[in-house]
Amino acid sequence: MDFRFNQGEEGFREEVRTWLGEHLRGEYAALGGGGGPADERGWDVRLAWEKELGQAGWIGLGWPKEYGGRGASIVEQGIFNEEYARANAPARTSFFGEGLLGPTLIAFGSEEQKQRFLPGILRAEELWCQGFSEPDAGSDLANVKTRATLDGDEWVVTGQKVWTTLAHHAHWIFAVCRTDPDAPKHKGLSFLLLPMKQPGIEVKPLKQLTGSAEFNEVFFDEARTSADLVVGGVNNGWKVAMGTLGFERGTAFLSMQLRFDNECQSVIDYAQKHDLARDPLVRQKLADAWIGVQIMKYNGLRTLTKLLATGSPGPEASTSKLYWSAWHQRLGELEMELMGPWSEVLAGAPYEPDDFQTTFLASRAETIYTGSSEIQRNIIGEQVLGLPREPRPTEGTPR
Amino acid sequence: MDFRFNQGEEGFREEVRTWLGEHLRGEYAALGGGGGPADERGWDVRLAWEKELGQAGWIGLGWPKEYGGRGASIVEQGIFNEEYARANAPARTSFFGEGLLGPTLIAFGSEEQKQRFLPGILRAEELWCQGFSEPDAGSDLANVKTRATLDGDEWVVTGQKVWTTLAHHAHWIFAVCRTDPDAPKHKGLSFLLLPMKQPGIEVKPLKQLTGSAEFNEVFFDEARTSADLVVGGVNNGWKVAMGTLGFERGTAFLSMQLRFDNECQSVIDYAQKHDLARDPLVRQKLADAWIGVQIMKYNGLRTLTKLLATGSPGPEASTSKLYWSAWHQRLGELEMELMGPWSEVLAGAPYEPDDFQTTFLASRAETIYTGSSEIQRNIIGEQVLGLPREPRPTEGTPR
Amino acid sequence: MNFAFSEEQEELRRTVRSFLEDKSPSAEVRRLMETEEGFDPAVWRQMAEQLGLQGLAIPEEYGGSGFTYVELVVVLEEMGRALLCAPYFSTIALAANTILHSGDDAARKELLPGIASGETIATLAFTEDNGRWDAEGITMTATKSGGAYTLDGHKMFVLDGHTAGVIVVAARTGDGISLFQVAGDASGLGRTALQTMDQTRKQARLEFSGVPAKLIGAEGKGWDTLGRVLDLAAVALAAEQVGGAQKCLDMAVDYAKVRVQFGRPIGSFQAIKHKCADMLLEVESAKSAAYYAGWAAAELNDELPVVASLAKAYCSDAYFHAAAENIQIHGGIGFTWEHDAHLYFKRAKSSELLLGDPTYHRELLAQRIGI
Amino acid sequence: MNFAFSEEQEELRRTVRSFLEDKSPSAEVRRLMETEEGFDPAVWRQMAEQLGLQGLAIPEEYGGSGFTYVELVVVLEEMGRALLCAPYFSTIALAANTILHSGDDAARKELLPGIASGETIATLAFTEDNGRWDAEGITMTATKSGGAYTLDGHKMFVLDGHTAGVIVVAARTGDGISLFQVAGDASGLGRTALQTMDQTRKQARLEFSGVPAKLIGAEGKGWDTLGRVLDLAAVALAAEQVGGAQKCLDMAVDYAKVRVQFGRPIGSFQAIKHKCADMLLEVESAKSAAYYAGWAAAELNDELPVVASLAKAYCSDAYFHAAAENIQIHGGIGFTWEHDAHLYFKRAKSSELLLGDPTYHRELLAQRIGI
Repeated sequence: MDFRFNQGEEGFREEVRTWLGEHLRGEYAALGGGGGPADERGWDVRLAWEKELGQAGWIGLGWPKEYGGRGASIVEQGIFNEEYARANAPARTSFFGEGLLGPTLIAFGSEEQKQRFLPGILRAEELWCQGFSEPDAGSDLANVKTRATLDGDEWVVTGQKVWTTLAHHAHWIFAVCRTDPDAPKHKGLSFLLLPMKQPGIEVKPLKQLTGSAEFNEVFFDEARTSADLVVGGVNNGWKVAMGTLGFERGTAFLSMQLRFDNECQSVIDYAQKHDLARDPLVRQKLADAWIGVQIMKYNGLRTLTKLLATGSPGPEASTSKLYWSAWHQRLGELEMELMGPWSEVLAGAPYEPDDFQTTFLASRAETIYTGSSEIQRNIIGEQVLGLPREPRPTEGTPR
Repeated sequence: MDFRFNQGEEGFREEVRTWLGEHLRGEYAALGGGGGPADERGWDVRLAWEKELGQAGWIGLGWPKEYGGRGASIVEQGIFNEEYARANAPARTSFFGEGLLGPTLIAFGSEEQKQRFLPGILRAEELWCQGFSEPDAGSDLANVKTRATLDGDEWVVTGQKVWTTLAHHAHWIFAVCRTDPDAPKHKGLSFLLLPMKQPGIEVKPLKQLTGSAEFNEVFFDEARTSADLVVGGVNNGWKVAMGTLGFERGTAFLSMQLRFDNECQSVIDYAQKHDLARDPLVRQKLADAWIGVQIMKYNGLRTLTKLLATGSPGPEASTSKLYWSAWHQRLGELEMELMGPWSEVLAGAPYEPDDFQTTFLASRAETIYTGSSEIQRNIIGEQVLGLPREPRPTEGTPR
Repeated sequence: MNFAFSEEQEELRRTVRSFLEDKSPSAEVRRLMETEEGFDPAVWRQMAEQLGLQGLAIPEEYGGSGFTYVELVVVLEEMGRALLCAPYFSTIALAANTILHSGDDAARKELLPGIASGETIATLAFTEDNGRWDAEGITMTATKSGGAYTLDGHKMFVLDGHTAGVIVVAARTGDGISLFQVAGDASGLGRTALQTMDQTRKQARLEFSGVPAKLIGAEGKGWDTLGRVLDLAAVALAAEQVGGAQKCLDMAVDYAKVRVQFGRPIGSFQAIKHKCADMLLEVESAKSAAYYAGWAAAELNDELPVVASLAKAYCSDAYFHAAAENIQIHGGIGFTWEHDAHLYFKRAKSSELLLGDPTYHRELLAQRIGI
Repeated sequence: MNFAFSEEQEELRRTVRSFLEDKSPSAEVRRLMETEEGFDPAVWRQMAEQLGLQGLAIPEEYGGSGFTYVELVVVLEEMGRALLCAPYFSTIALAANTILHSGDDAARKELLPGIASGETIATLAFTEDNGRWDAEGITMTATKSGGAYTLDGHKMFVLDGHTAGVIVVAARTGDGISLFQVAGDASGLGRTALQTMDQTRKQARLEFSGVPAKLIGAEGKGWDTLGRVLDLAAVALAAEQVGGAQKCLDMAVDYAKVRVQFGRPIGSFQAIKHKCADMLLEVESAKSAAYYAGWAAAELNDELPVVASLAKAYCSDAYFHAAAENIQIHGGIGFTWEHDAHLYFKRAKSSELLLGDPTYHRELLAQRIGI
């Protein structure tokens, strides 16, 4: 047990810091760490920055060298994310390509698919979005209804996806589609790659309670893609998609923890600045929030260690989403409590919440998306603790 | 909407008060309101007191006059309970006879059964206990395994009951037994009356985490009772037992609320006496506890009004058990917090918790017995809100 | 002993509910919340003329119909349920109550008939930048010169302050806190509508510079009135909260019955079912608290200060919890702008903080019961 | 960067667990908790002689084996899991730590070897009737006369105070708080065992009247030592709590898999399954906190005060919650005396209050991180 990093790791950290110090300047630095998916301000600058990252080899950090990655260790990836967050560098635009599709192709894709798509991700020239959720398949991926049928050498796709982040900017979408309607629910799915810029695809922003549109709806009306752009084989999409969801965990938690740490500190600062931190009740809540974010860090480090040692995260990793989403919701409520009546006043019209207000509002979605807290508890109960499943009318596995 | 009582009701209250003032003296008064089912101190005095109550016509207050009751209104029953609790009169010994078996016999019993058993209850000469729960049928009454078979003009009963309050003092037990093992689960049950003092019945106290034995186990080994002592017909026990459980609610909630109110006040007194009530955190918790017990009262008064107007309690009644058991548990935890390290020190050996410690410990059972909080939430969800039931392998209805 | 609404009160509820279903459906709420005024003057007129809602609890001698606070609780509950966008709370629960309890009969005669008839929109300007709801929070000053008063300073978070025709202002003179009447279009008065997170209840910032004002009640005795008004307003707000909370529960239960996941309605899963059961418990308890407080307000009895804080604290928590759970139970659709869940969620939060948050009211209650 | 126990540490855990399964099964816990001494001297000896547990983290120069606090965390976690009835926490986490960090090498040489060998049972007499764990709570006085000190007054809630051979006492002299060494059988010392709700950890009341005492460390510098010892003891207690919490989770999950109600194992119902999932989240988080704190204690680094309070606050809540849920999941059988669930429940509560409750430690943490 030792929480110090070794010399090689410290060297890597220095390399990251130096590069960021040299390159994160001017309009890049001015952008700050903000820029959610719905934030259109500075989008072109973020794209340019992402290409700089790609040129310097920071995209695909953990990918194998043979596919153009750097083969960095998990600790190094963690260090990179940590330093990136600490430097308040711009929000990444290539998350879905680098974090989800890339690893999926490396694991399940054909050699042609790898050659065709990995370089575009590494150079930040092709952006991806993810087409899994549907209106009737929120937590129940096996219930996907979007249909794909083969028409000569092309798939023809009709249906609808929701909660698709970045769809309006993406060049490509990876989507789970039903290719065999007669097979049992999760046996008739395929994992397809479709170009976004075509007449058969329409993207509509989905406005959230924050007033902005972090997500989109994507409508497919006889959208087309080449017959060979199915990953992992026809009707094998369930397995491929489960693999993708596995990659979703990754090592991003350390930078996420750092972001939460910063936010917690800004709450403490706010309380002190407004002379609220002397109130014993407020002190309890601040201490509780701070404890929560520290434990998030400790949990993350334990997961990292398990990943290093065994290649798979320990039980505490499966609780991560459940934990941070609840913590962040409580923090949002504390922020409102501290602001008191000022919490009602927006920064501007028509509907412009500030950082605290945004956390309060947006955090309601966090216990829902990518597997609601209820689904997380099912997964933990069944897959970690081995408790018996419920009698289920369908065979779908919860996401 | 009016929370004053009318003249007749105030007159009745005066009558109760006067009677209690005249009779609750000497060793009766010395007993105080204590005396849980496991408290053997003063048992004979409590029995004598109960007979005084019976002589004065206070037992069976709400029973119809034709069966020897007073036909008192629900408001009058509420007033009696309230004044009884306020006077700190001894804990009642005839609860199961007066509150559960009596109404069950009046609703389902034969004329002979009524003639035979109701007078003994009204005179406090025959005490009853309830044999529903079994080790394998905690929340699932349909799973009762205690067998009763007819042998000539007698039932022969073999099996086991648990959580049987007062079994060691009771003269009779009313028990749900399986009389047709081949019928569907809840169709093969009968509601039998058995004399307790017989060789085939053994009572073992069940020691609780408080160190005392509020409950018993009752073992039947070829216990016998007369063939005609089945209530509501052979194999009709499920319906009768559900009726009994319905009577369990009754109007006791007002006196219960008063008891909780007293306890809440004693917590506030403790905090003030020990100079803890100036702590803002403690003040919040005391106020919260106080709000909780007041709302219990308001909820109770709404239920009473609904009962008066419609003959059945409103939706807030079904939440009563869920509410008070959780409230009381929180109060117990607050009591420990206020006592700090003193909460560890028992009043005496071998294991003698004081009132606060007893609440803290015994309240853990309150969210479990007579339908756990989980079962209560099912009932509320399904029967009040009309939410769909789960697919169930068995047909049992939750208690 | 009778803890139920009378048949007439239930009839009033049905009438108001039906009116609001007609006049304040979701589309109308959404249209009005995007406007700066935040209400529809035509509907406001109909409320007064067709239903007599503004004058409901105003005594007949001042142009009202003299019903009690219990009837007001019924109306406010329905308004909270419908998320009605209108200056009813500010005009009735704040301004009319202040005028009524000011002891100033001239002011009553001058102002209440206009309120009762629906002509006058009014509000109470109490809070300032410090956001406090206690006497110490009032720092604005009034200056007497000759027989006339002028006001200088600012008020913040004033409900419907930018649209009210009459503003009752709490300010300090040498004698202490006093109440003043100011016209909405008075010279020297600057009014700025605030952009608020909850768009269904409007707030404004008011800047006073030498604004002429008329004293209401006795100088320096304003807190006697305001103390009572804050209790009455807390009861009114609790009633609104109960209506909103019940609506959230209804939405959640309805959705849980029809939304199918994993081949079953989600309401058949205990995770959802038990959430709904807990919501029911809290909503029913909130009703008990708000109704009981309504009776105490109608009686103006000694219990009022305690039960007002009790109801405000409990109903605030219950509403926020119900509104948050409603979003969670709806899943993805629940946090979209197009679904109404967020409107209730935001209203629950703004109501929770209005008149002091639950922590504040629990402390107040502790003081009031002698802890 | 490595947040895992080494293979040697895991081996130590297996050894201790196996030893305790053998020596501290439920029947043995129940036998010992009914005795006044509350431990088995033979087992205590075996712990020292066979496993070297008492000397584990005592430096070799004082007769120990010089392992770190991380190893101690492993041992304490297993003891918490087994509900071991023994004066280990008082002797090691309180007394040995105090002596070790007192700066008094003579005292170390005199006392630590006896502790390491298992001969000496020791404790720290800190709290008094006021129950406080801060410096202000210490009011007992020591009087110096010639070169000798005598103690007068009382100490309360002293862990194993009635069985300890050596008692380290915190008392005040003119210079401030100082530490003293007193023999368990010293003249003038009255010791009364307390009947406690949690019977698995014994407490005593100590009455001092002119008890001869020997100064440990410098006079008036006792708090420097005690501050550190309280942090170290908090880490030790957090480790115990983690062990108990994990055991409660294990019991609950095992039972939920086999107990059938309504024709299904109760663990298949979401109400139970989700409780268990939440328990896992808290137990795993508690482990992360306690282990990290163990490392900080081993390093004696600047983080120690903060993470000690963090771990004590979090692990206290997690243990109590797990112990309470364990009873609830067990249903009727869970609140019987014969089932072990209540033993953990009571231990969870006594541990929660020992060294200051979570509220106290959150406040301490707020101060320590500069809020």
